[in-house]
Amino acid sequence: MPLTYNISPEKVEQEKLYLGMGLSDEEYAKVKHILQRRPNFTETGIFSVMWSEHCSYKTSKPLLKKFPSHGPHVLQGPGEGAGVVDIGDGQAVVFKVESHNHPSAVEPYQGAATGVGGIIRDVFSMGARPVALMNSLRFGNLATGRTKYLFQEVVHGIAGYGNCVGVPTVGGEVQFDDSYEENPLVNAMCVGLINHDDIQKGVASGAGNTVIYAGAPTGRDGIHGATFASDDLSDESDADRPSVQVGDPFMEKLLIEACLEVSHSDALVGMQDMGAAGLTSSASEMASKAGTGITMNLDFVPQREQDMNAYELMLSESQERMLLVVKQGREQEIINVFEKYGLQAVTVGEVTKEKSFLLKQHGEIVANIPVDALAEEAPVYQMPAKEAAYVKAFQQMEHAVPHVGDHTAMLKQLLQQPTIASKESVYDQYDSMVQTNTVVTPGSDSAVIRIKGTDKALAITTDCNSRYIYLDPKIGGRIAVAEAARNIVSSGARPLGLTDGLNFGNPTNPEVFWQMKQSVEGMSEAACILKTPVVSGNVSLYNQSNGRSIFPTPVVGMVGLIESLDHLTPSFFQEPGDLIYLIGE
Amino acid sequence: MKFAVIVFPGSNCDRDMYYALHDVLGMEADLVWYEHSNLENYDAILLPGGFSYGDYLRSGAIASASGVMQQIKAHAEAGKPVLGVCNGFQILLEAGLLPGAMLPNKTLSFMCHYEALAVANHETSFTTGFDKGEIIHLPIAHGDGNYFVDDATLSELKKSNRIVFTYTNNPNGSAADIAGIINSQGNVLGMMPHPERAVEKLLGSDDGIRLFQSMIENWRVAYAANL
Amino acid sequence: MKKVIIHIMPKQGVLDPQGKAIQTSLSALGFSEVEDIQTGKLVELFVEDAENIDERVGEMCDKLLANPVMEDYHFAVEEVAYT
Amino acid sequence: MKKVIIHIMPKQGVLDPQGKAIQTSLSALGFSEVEDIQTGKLVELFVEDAENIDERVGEMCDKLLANPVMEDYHFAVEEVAYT
Ligand SMILES: Nc1ncnc2c1ncn2[C@@H]1O[C@H](COP(=O)(O)OP(=O)(O)O)[C@@H](O)[C@H]1O
Repeated sequence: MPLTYNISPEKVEQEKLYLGMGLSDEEYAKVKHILQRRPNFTETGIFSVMWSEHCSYKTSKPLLKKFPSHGPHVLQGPGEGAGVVDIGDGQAVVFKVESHNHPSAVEPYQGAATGVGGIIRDVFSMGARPVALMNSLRFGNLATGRTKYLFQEVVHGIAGYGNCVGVPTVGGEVQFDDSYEENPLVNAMCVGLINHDDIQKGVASGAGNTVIYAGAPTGRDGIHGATFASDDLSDESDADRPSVQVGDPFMEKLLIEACLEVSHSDALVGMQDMGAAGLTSSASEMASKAGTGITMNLDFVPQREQDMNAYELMLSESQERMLLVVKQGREQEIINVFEKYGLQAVTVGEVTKEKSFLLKQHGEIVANIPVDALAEEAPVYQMPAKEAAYVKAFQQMEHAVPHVGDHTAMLKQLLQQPTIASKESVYDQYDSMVQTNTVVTPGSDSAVIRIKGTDKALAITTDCNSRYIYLDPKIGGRIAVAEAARNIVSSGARPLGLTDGLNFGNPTNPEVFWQMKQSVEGMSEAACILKTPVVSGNVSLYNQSNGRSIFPTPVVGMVGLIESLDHLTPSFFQEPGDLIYLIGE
Repeated sequence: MKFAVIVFPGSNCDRDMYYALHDVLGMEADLVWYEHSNLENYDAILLPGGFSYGDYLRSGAIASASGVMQQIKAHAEAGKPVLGVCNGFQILLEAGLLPGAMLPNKTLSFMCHYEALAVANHETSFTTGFDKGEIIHLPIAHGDGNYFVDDATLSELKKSNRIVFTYTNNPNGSAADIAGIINSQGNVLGMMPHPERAVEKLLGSDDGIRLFQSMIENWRVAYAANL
Repeated sequence: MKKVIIHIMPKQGVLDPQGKAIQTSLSALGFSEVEDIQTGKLVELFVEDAENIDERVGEMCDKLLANPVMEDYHFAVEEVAYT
Repeated sequence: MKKVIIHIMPKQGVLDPQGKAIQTSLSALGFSEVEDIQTGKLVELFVEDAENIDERVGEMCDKLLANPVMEDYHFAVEEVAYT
């Protein structure tokens, strides 16, 4: 790692070092305008991660606005760690999907594992107990050695992490297509349960309150992960390798228990996990949401490696870390809870009335940025969209009617397609039963988990047939939502809401942006009609390699409520002699 | 009868065990954090499944070296029941309360599904509720469940009828299809399958209930005899 | 400061399924010259200087680091500079 | 016949949660002299004699045995009697 202290603000500007961090010339000029001076190296890094697609949604924001996100039972829409939907009796369900595509392409085991860890933290940082995990995976042609390796390691990584933390992995989907050859997709979804009274938000309110850092110490891992996730995958990603984050599910399990214990305390003001862009995004977002500022002394941040500079500390993506805001004077009771679980929790700063993001290290100010400049004032781009040329070509084709001679042989052949074949070898590796709520285990249309102490249950599914979306993104988007809703309904549940993982190629390509726009429109239409508001989601762009985009893959995760266990409907034939009906067109 | 469910850092079937005993069977039970615990007032100790200490080094190894094991050993020596399930079994092996060791599954992958088990010994205080040779269905969920033991100890286990459960379709490579064994005194049982996950038909099986009922029933009989 | 390098290997006669799997993969990759493989664990300790270091490390292995039912261990002690 | 002893360790800066957990446990057992721990993997290969053995083992490590993203390796070759 470079000794960034030696790099002056002038040098950052003259040598355009900001470009390498992901800021464009215009964005750099905007930063200079906001600060009324040149940003130093650390500040440039902070802006670059906060203004990356991953944190700011700068190209996708205009599209995401189209999603219906309100409804009578929506308690929390997009914007917090995860969405929250009322399920009656003072309880609510919390859920979100998250992608970890690029890290999984570089190091599939750890990439997938830390993806699971991250989405679990999003859910328990709301104060909810994680009760189920799902995942949606895409790989290239299973005949190649590289795909086999990625597939095996991703599944091992999901199992390694999810099994250890004791949250059942109850379902998901796996599909194979050449378009994912170099760029597999790893989307994970977590569902949590919470009482309305316990809902926590990631806010840093109350000037004078204390900022506490809890969990694993910070190392040099994953630095620039957020900008890396927003870049093309190329052979250069080999050079990013030492920055691979390693997950520690054991620590995560302790963090879950400690954070849930702390979330019942009235000393806690707000809590957020340190995900992409680590300490930078968690601290600045918590302040920005509360309309406050934050001052932190980086000397107090627990550190795993020696001589870490401010840039590294602020951009590190070390896993299993949480940021808490606690009422002034009540710090010790919170710290005690973490210490019971053998976890480190230390005061690193305080909430200020002045809305600035002020960082000190070794007695000096190392960054001083207006908080709102990082979150709310991030640039937003209206990208040009153009109908993809291939669509025209497809539309002009004749309908092809397949000729099937031997139906048995054809059926056998179909069942051998990796995308269609049984996924038992995958889900057998997941502990799908821990917590003893799993009524319908993987292998059905949707998974069902009962809610202890009630007669209710939740149905959960993830769906996305990306081939349909490729062929017609708008209709394909509708189909993805409708399929999810059908899977929910067929288990005896009423759909409550959905979360989405938008995985696309490079949005600066007008044809890709068109795919995004059309599929979001299609999904929105279906979500409106089916009254399944979008309460959370995630965007992963630049999924391409060797110049070729992946199939557009907006994964839909849906949750439904089964109001009585009597309504439970299994999805397999029950007894010989039962009649089979085909309903629909 | 009062049960202690020991919670190690990383245990994750502790609440399930508690739920089975307290909510389903209506027994008195406590979740007992491993540190600063006092186990004197408990009649039975349950070591739940999970990944104590992340299963780092070897499954169950670090937990087996923790201070609370002294109390558990004393409890076992006093003849009181100890049940270790999955990671709890691994801890009992590592602590030397049961013979043998666990290797990775022969598939080298974690596996989670129902297995059919034969009750090989229905005369222990944990299994009197089962019929002789009865086939029961319990879930397994483990990565290191491939039971290893040297030949001499294995024949000793066989001879003294200490193999309590066997797999009918050995999934993990365990020696002699072993799924659960008991100590020579007959009060410490270790098993890989999860009886606490099979206490309601809704979840697939309630065969596990009879294991806990056997423990309760036999404790009552012994208690009454000592009055 | 001493660095202790501990080798922990499965005992003779204990199955090493991972070793077998690796051998199969190596042979599929064309490394057929490999006749046998054993996999084990490596633990490196950085320990303060002390007289009885061998004895102490032996105790650590017996009490925690190795499982006598299935593993053998041996170790070497090296001098290292404090970093 | 040669025996090749391969040490595979996490790269500098890569988190080794296992090492930390073991250190905490050793210290609870009274072995507080241990300042740091790193855990890794040990692979022992028994290989037919050949000229280019170092090169071949290097290839095996790069292709399969070590994960170049996160691990470093080194190895030593010993002469052994065929058993
Ligand atoms: N990655 C995965 N993780 C867990 N379960 C999975 C995964 N992939 C597939 N499954 C399970 O396998 C079953 C079949 O999956 P899939 O072939 O995608 O079928 P479908 O078309 O019905 O969604 C589903 O019940 C699903 O939950």
